[in-house]
Amino acid sequence: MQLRTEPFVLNIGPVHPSTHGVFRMRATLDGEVVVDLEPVFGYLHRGIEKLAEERTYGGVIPLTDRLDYVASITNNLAYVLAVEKLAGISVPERAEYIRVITSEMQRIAAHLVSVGSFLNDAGAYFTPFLYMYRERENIVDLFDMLCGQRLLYSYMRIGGVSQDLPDEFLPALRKFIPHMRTRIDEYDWLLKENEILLARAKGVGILPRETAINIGASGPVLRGCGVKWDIRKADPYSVYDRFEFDIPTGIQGDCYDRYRVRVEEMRQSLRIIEQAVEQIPPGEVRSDVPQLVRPPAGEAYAHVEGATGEVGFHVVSDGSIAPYRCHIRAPSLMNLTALKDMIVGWKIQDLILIFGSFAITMGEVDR
Amino acid sequence: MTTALLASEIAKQINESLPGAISEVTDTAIVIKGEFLPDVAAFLKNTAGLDFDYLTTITAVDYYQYFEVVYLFVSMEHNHSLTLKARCSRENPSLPSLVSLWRSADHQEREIYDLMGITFEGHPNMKRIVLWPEFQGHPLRKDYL
Amino acid sequence: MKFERYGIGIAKGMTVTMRNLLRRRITTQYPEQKLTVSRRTRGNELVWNKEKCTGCATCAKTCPQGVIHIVTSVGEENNYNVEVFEVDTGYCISCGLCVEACPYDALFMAYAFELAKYRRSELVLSRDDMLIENKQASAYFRPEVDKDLPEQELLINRKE
Amino acid sequence: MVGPNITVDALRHLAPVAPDWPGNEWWHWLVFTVILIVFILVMVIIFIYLERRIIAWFAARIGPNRTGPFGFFQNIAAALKLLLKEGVNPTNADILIFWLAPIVNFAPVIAVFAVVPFQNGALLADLNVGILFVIAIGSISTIGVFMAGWSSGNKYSMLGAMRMIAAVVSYEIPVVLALAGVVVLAGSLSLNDIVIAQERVPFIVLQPLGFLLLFVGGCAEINRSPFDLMEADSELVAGFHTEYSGIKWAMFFLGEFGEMVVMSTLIATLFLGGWQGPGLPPWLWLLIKIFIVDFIMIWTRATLPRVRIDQLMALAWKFMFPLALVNLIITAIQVLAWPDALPLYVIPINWAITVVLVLLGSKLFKLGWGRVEV
Repeated sequence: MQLRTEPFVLNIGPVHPSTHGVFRMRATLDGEVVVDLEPVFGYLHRGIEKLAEERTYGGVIPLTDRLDYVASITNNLAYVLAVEKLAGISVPERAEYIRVITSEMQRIAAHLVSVGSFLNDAGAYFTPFLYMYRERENIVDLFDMLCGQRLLYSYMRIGGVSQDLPDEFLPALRKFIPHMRTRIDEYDWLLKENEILLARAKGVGILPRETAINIGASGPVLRGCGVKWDIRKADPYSVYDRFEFDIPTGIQGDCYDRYRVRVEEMRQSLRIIEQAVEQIPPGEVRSDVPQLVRPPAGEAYAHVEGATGEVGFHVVSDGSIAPYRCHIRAPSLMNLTALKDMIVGWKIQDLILIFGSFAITMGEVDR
Repeated sequence: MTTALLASEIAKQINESLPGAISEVTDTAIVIKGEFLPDVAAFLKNTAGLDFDYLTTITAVDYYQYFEVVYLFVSMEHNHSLTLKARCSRENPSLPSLVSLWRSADHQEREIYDLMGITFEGHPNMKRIVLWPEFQGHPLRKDYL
Repeated sequence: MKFERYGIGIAKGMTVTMRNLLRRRITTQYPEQKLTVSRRTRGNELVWNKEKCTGCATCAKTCPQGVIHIVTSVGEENNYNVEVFEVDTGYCISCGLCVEACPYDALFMAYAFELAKYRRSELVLSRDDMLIENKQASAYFRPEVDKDLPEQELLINRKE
Repeated sequence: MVGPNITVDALRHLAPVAPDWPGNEWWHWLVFTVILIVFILVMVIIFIYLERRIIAWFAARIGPNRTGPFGFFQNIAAALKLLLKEGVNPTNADILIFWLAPIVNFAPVIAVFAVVPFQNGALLADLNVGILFVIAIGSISTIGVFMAGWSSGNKYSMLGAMRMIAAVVSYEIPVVLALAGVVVLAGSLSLNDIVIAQERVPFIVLQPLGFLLLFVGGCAEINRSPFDLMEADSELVAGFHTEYSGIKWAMFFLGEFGEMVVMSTLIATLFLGGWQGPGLPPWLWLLIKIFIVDFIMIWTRATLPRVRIDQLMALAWKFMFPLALVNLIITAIQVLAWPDALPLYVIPINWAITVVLVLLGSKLFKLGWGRVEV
């Protein structure tokens, strides 16, 4: 005998503990199985691209903080690089090193949040999440020392960084590197080989390599599929070509691979910071740039490897003090393109897990 | 280092296989006619030696007289990039969609449609993405106040 | 797919949580215990040095939010008198660009963080609210203030 | 027969041993009912406090520490707050069932304690089918959960309730089989007799596999992490009680932790020797054992991620059910082979069998492929 069943629509979000902000998914379920999914964006749209057209080049920097708010520094850096490229401004050596150090610190901080919330989505009741936040606190402390805020740093400036490192900064950072190393190892003990996590995450939400490239995925999502593509290596900006580091890649592009790639990237970031701290030269941190930058008419695209992927700024100038057009390439938005393909057929619990493994930030998706 | 390919050389190649597609060649970018966009894009994607498999970003710029849509292609295999531009008029803002070639165009074209009001023909789901469906106007246009 | 390694991973994880159970907790019980914040704290208020200010209004021009309202009149010695200087901290995003822009080092961020008010109207600071004589300025972009402020308490320096 | 006599055949005790508590007086029922209700409410409050505090410690936090000494009155404050809150009835709710569900969920939890002994003979009703009573009454809570999920008119609640039914129906079987091993060893269904039978050796030593199965299955039945699929804060946003508020929600909360008290007590009674123990008074021993089990439950909750619903089912049917069956058979054979008393060397044999069975079971255990083609 066949019982009559019918699919039903479940709205996941916009206010839901696991949607990492205000994302909404209209999932059509057949029992526990997701048969259709429609992502709905726009609950956090603030029109940053339009706002940027109304501000001076320097005044856009605080706006870029609010894109991916768990990784403000890399957004700052991408924007600043685009304007520098457009206006032909060079940056002092020391500032370049500071940029590298801060963006790698930021990457660790952002990955800690991603990994923590991924494991939280997997159901490990807040423990890994809070461990990760405890370590992130160290980095946030350092950022606080550096630029006086804990989340929205606005630290980069066109032609350098806002201020030099305080005297206590480098000793504290040197102390932090070995501490973080041991802690990453400890957290690998916590859940890396956990049988339940393996059963939940391995083979779940596979993003095939070709699809990943085709949808324009970037960052850990792309590298989790086994594509060795990292802007820091492929198109080195700042002084990344002076450091030795590896690009960790996954094997088959499942949730577990994305999680592992993030953890390995934290280790590599520590390597970069270690080298940069050794090499950092003394000197100026900001080149002589006028208060109101007037780049010549033209356009420039600059990209950096942010925590979620390739953060790019396409800045068009008409020669005035404000950008004519400032387009933001949001990696999270692009990564979500294949969300439906990856989730359909899995259960609702996998939906949460797969979505969590993207580690999106809604500020960046909706802008 | 991702090398930006010389626009003039690529333009030459495009001209050979698709004569009449190019309307203008600048130092950094190739401007093509809108109706040739899918052909040129397919050419760029499938030609050996170019192999642009990664569509990094799509931007639309409002230049008052016309809209310009900027495509930035990257080839992961050869690590080179190319900027392609297509223009459309303000009266009839529409361009062919590239979703069938690169799915990364999906959300970006929807976003451009939403904020700039350019319709992409052939897009499977041409709806507003960040604004709500009843919204009037397209905010990123320069004449939107 | 199967359960791999017969529960060894689970056992490992249990040891880690147990180790953390015995570890010292880093939580600061806020109203009773307070951490010393960074010297460069960007408090959501501005501190103003009346003597140094020339009334050039660069800060108002730089402010991305446009929250600085400044009205000047021409004084006797061909200088500007600052008649009105108001900051609506309710809209301030604490970016610090005004402080950096000030060509005469007359503007400072505040070294304060307990700035909650009961009404929005109280968030608008008039010029007398911001005088440097009454408020501690932060060392943000003003390294000369550094020595007046206590050293930041870092988590990394705490005992485990 | 070699080796000392380590288990006591419970039948021996049926007639003579004088209970420590006058179980036949008329006031016994009254007094014990009051004691039990107070005991459960106090235990639930202690359990909630411990849960919040210990899980906070595991997660590098401090936990509630403001209200009263060490934050102990936090739960009382929370309970008062819940009592004063408005009870919201959703528009789509089936009001009668919606109101009944918390009661149906909570009442059986108290009823179960009627058969738990705190001392020799110190129990409300020394039923000769004690374990059956526990299982039968304990399962009624599930109906309350399903009533809640169904009547709320909320899809999340419905999903949570469906998962709950599926989990409880599946896990009842390995749990009962694991309990059957104990029953076979003790030779009685009465909890009091089972405790008396553990006079020399608690059954965890004799029945490690049974303990493991009961612990895991118990966690799944009372939806503790890693099997808390019915609540799943990160997925179903509290599952079946999403729509509940105020005192009705508090009833669910009480029921949930009451079930935890029941399960801890059951494990402590059946496997850790109940009130048996040297030195301290018997009821204190029982409490200590309950808290040890509770601590382990909190510890697993703090560490482990959640399993998926099909994995939950697979674990019950493909892993625990065969193991429980084998365990029961082996126990039965042992009891038949040594009908008077088990020799000492049974203990290492049983441990070895456990290790081999668990390894073999894990080796053979395959999860279904997670993706369904649609």
